[in-house]
Amino acid sequence: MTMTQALNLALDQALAHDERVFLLGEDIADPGASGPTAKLSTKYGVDRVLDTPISEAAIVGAAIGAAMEGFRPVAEIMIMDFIGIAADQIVNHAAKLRFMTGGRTTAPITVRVQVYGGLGTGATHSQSLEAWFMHVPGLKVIVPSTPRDGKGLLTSAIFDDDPCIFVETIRLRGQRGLVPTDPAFAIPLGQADVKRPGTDVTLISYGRAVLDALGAAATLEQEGISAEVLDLRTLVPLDVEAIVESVRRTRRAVVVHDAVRFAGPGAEIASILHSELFGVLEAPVERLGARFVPNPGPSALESQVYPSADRVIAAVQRTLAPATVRAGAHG
Amino acid sequence: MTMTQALNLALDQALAHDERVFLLGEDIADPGASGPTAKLSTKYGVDRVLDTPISEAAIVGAAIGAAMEGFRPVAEIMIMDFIGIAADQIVNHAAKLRFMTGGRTTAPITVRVQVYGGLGTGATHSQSLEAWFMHVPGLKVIVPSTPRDGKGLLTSAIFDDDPCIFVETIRLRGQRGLVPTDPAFAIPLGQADVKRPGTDVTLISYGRAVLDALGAAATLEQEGISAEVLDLRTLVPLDVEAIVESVRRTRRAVVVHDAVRFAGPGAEIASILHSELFGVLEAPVERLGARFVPNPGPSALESQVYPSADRVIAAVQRTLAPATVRAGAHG
Amino acid sequence: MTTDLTVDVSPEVQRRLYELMTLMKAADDRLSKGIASGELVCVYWPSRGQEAIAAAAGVCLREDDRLVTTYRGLHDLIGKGVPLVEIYGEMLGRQVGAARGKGGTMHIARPESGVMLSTGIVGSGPPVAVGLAMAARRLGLDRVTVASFGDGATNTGSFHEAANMAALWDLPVVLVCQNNQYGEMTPTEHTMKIAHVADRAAGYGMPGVRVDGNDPIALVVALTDAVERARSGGGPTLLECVTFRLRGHYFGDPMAYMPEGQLAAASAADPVPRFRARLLEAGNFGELDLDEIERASAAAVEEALATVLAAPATALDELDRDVYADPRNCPA
Amino acid sequence: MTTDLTVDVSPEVQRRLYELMTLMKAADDRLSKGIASGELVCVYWPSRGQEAIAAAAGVCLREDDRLVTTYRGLHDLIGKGVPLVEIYGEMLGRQVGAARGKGGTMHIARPESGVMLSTGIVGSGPPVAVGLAMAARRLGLDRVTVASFGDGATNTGSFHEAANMAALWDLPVVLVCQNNQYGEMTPTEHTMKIAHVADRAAGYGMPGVRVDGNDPIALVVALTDAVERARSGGGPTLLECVTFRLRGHYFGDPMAYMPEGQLAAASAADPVPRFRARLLEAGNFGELDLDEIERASAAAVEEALATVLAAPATALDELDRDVYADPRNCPA
Ligand SMILES: Cc1ncc(C[n+]2csc(CCOP(=O)(O)OP(=O)(O)O)c2C)c(N)n1
Ligand SMILES: Cc1ncc(C[n+]2csc(CCOP(=O)(O)OP(=O)(O)O)c2C)c(N)n1
Ligand SMILES: [Mg+2]
Ligand SMILES: [Mg+2]
Repeated sequence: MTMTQALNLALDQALAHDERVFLLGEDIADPGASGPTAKLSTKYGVDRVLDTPISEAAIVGAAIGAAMEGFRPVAEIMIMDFIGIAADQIVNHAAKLRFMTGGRTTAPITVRVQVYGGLGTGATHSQSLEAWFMHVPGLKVIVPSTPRDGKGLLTSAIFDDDPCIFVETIRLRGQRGLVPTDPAFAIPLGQADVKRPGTDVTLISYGRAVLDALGAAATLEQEGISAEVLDLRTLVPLDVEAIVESVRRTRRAVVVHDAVRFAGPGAEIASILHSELFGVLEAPVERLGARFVPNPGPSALESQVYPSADRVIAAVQRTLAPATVRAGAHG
Repeated sequence: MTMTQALNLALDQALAHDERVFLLGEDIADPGASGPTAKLSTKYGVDRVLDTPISEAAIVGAAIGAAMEGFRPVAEIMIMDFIGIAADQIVNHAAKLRFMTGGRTTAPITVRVQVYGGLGTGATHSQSLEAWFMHVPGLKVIVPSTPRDGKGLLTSAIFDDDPCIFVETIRLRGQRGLVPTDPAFAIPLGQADVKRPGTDVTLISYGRAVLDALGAAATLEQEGISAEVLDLRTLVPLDVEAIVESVRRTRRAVVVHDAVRFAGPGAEIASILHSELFGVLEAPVERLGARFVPNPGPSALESQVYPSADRVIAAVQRTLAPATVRAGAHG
Repeated sequence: MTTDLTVDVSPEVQRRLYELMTLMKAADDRLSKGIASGELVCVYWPSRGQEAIAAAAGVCLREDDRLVTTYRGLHDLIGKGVPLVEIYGEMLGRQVGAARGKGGTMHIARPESGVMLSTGIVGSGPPVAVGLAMAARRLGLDRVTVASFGDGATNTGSFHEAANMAALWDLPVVLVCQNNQYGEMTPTEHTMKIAHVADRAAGYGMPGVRVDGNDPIALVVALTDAVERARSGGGPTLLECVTFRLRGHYFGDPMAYMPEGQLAAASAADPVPRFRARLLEAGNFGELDLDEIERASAAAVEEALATVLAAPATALDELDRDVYADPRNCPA
Repeated sequence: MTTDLTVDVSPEVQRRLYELMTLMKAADDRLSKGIASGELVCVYWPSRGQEAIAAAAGVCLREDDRLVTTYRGLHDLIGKGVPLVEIYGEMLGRQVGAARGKGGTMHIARPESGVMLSTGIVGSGPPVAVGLAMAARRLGLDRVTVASFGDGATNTGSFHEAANMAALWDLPVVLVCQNNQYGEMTPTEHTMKIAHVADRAAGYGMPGVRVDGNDPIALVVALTDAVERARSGGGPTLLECVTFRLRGHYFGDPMAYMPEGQLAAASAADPVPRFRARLLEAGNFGELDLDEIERASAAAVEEALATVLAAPATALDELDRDVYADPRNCPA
């Protein structure tokens, strides 16, 4: 099934099996709904799949209030660029309530957001802001790359006792893959997944960029280079053990994501690797991410912004180059 | 003069010398004002130092609108924790307008924010969120540590043609230092400052944590260890050249800031250093930042959250330990 | 609205109101004295002068009704039944605090008393109240959720979004605006053009009611009406309660920004002595009755404070607890 | 409000309104045809059906008056005098676009025409309009700023904060709500309890006026009034213009969410043919005059499109430009 169908399945099963689950967001109910929430209001009623006003702060605030009372609300922020509007509720309430009240209140909400990058919708409908939420203690941050992971991780997020930011990627909507339909199927948060084993270099990624990593690995194989593709799946919790284990073997790593490179998730991962594997790495960890520009409208320009399999391959080659060559390249 | 006086001087001179400058924010006008804006509405009138409703989104939006018409608004978001409310305007308008309109409109605003950490005001009045804004192309991010830098950098921020996030730190309010009173005195953005020269290790810092670095350096000197303290002053632009130059000499580095360590500014800096100085570093770059917890209320707990001179010293010692010892310590 | 003490509320309710108001006042007085002398160390945003509102809520709400309040919540918390030990304990960083002292003054919650949130982010409570009310409806419970906030909060976008949702969905919410005529150091008339916060209600399609926030009887009447409407499915009400902050914004506020005479006038309208005088006038209670209530309130406060001061400080290991329910693989 | 064509506006204004409306309609029609056939590739949120509002603004505003609009801004931009080449050029990613094609459909600005912002963030325009109006006052100019937005936008916190500020400071702002009865796929009555957006004005202390958004004459009358009030220091107005989106939310929207018959009824009230019929009835213009105006509009659109299609695509090096005024030491 497609990613959209997998996410729909996760929501459908959660609604079916647990009365505590309900969905709220803009244009998520039928007949207007078209994404992962389509058909669910018809099946479960508009009481459980609620269209809301355009009020991102109150959508998340309301989810928090209901979660405090034992519900498992799944709030949608249509496009991740709008999450600033809800950021206060996420950061100052959802993330901190458990701590601030000594566990007396908690906010086990799931906030689904969609990244629109790659659609030509320009700078305010394209951002990948997961780094913001990694930096806020109390939140969990999830970004699936396959339909199977989408289903398994969304199920875990909804039933996780901590607030989760669940990042969907519009360019993955049509991705297909096998998905277990057993309602119990869930993927634990905090476990990275080896999407392709390898021995010469580790490509560390999550979300859409996993496709770039896999594409690069396929090409590199033909050149005799064996690249392992590690899909983080969740940024918080972060499977440091898996990351370090892989790179300890391969001694080379490229981190690649669609988020802006500067001060992005890759910075944390590279720092961890350099620290944990100092003296073990054969080359500095390469980091790829979006260029440090607002997203342009035209696709000819937009495609220059994001990583690609080719850029991953070039980065791998930098990690493989003899130190002398590299020194020249890096100035 | 104190940091507060220095910031007040920068605002005062900007108001005096340029009609385009005006200030807006909550409780910034006399008789209620107590921080860097005190006395300014009395001197320049409430037309130029405006109290606003509690409306962070509209405060920044209004500043943007006025900036488009050629003004140099200085907006205050009282405490940085509230910046989520204004994040949409900052991220989706201020940061991107120049690019999105091909330079036809620009938003040269300054957003002054205050970090309240250390006052015992708890988790929602204490955060240092500068990493968020480093990650957004189009913004500049400034964090002074001394009154002189405060005056010089705030003056530059106000007259810079790009939108600036200017982070003030409540715990630095009373810091004293010499400040040139010449209105022309300004410190260019993007130039790190060696606050103390040294040869054995570089302590890279900004804002309040510079005091920890300086404190550590003083103690370390008695132990015969010469620590250089590099104050970044601005995170964007970032003086990579100065950072790399210093650490190329000392071959050891500790990055220290009050922002949460995980996915914080230090991750970017450490990554740059590891990449630029691969094979040159004697030890992995140490990163210190706030612990990954919401800020607690009681000061006995809160003081455990932040870096301190002692923690810097311990980190320096880790960078100086023989590799064998270090391996043991890091597991 | 003019109220008639004898018609509108029973003597039991009159007594309860006075008990609550004097308890709130005593709790504030004692804390203020302690902070001023250096005996007690904490941050505090005093509710002194706003007791009538919280006392009225105290008598109009059921224990299972929900309350969302703010940093300026001492009176609200007491009204809703949070034990003083938990409040003082939290403010002073002791293990007996509502959150074992780790959350601090601004973040006190106690679900057993229906207090689900105290927030330090102005305007951010009403959206959470919307969610609490949605939950009550889903649970099939006839609970009402009160969101308590200031005049300044009604200028925030969050207030607007939440008010609109509450009205749209006819949620069992009462939006209680404690209009104390200032937001920090800025008078309300400098932050909104309208004279009456209650006029904001029309924009959402809910009733807006303005009431003397220093008159507990008028408040009980207005709140009873709003609570009943909410409870019976009639949707939310915006209730503007006009009052004054007698100690300024934060404890120690020199209030130099207040115009000459304003504080004196407000003090003359102090709801606590005013209510005492009115009770005496109405004749159900004598001086001795009311003195006894005041003494009991003061004693309860002293006892709570003694318990708190005898309790251990918040344990250092609280830093490691409650960040996540499941912290595996989370950063530390 | 009933309007009288002959009394309320001069024949010159009638002509200008029809010219603008037909130009807006032609620009939408041509774009729609091109996207549908695959000839043109861009994202587009059609303004078809809302022309009367933008045309009225076109005749009521001065060139130096300011406009803030949204993604659904084709008609507004034309009304305010942005050359079609710059609009199409931006939508289609050409060097002749307002931002040399790099900003895209949602972000068109042209200060020379007073268009300072098009935004894709619902509700975020009004705060910027507040700032533009503050600037006008500071500059001593009697410019008016119009913020144009949808019904759904009035549910956002940003709208509320901005409306409150505009009223508080009596700013020269006109808040033009184009109530097209939907926000994306959700009917307006599912997102607010009030029937009239104009009723929100009372909560800010500004006049709220509801007008037929398909009647250009009524709009001119109402806008003239609001603009004059703003220009003369009388402060802002919330003007609700009731209209309909004839092509749905985005281009290609199947509109399956609309109840049976709604679109047909709305099409019957299409402001462009309706205004044509009215002009004919009033007698200042004959069929041939109006045909000629339509032909000229269509020709202007074709000419602009041809210019755009002949222009070079946005240069790749635009990616490196305009991120900062001073990019020294900034990341790349
Ligand atoms: C979003 C936000 N902005 C600013 C502040 C700082 N602040 C704390 S209290 C306050 C005034 C609030 O006024 P009001 O809502 O009338 O409540 P009161 O304090 O008068 O009870 C302000 C501006 C804050 N805590 N949150
Ligand atoms: C803050 C924000 N939330 C959600 C969206 C997605 N969105 C785009 S248009 C739209 C509907 C807006 O409705 P309305 O304000 O009535 O304007 P209309 O499109 O009808 O002209 C929504 C929800 C957005 N762009 N910005
Ligand atoms: Mg107040
Ligand atoms: Mg609409």
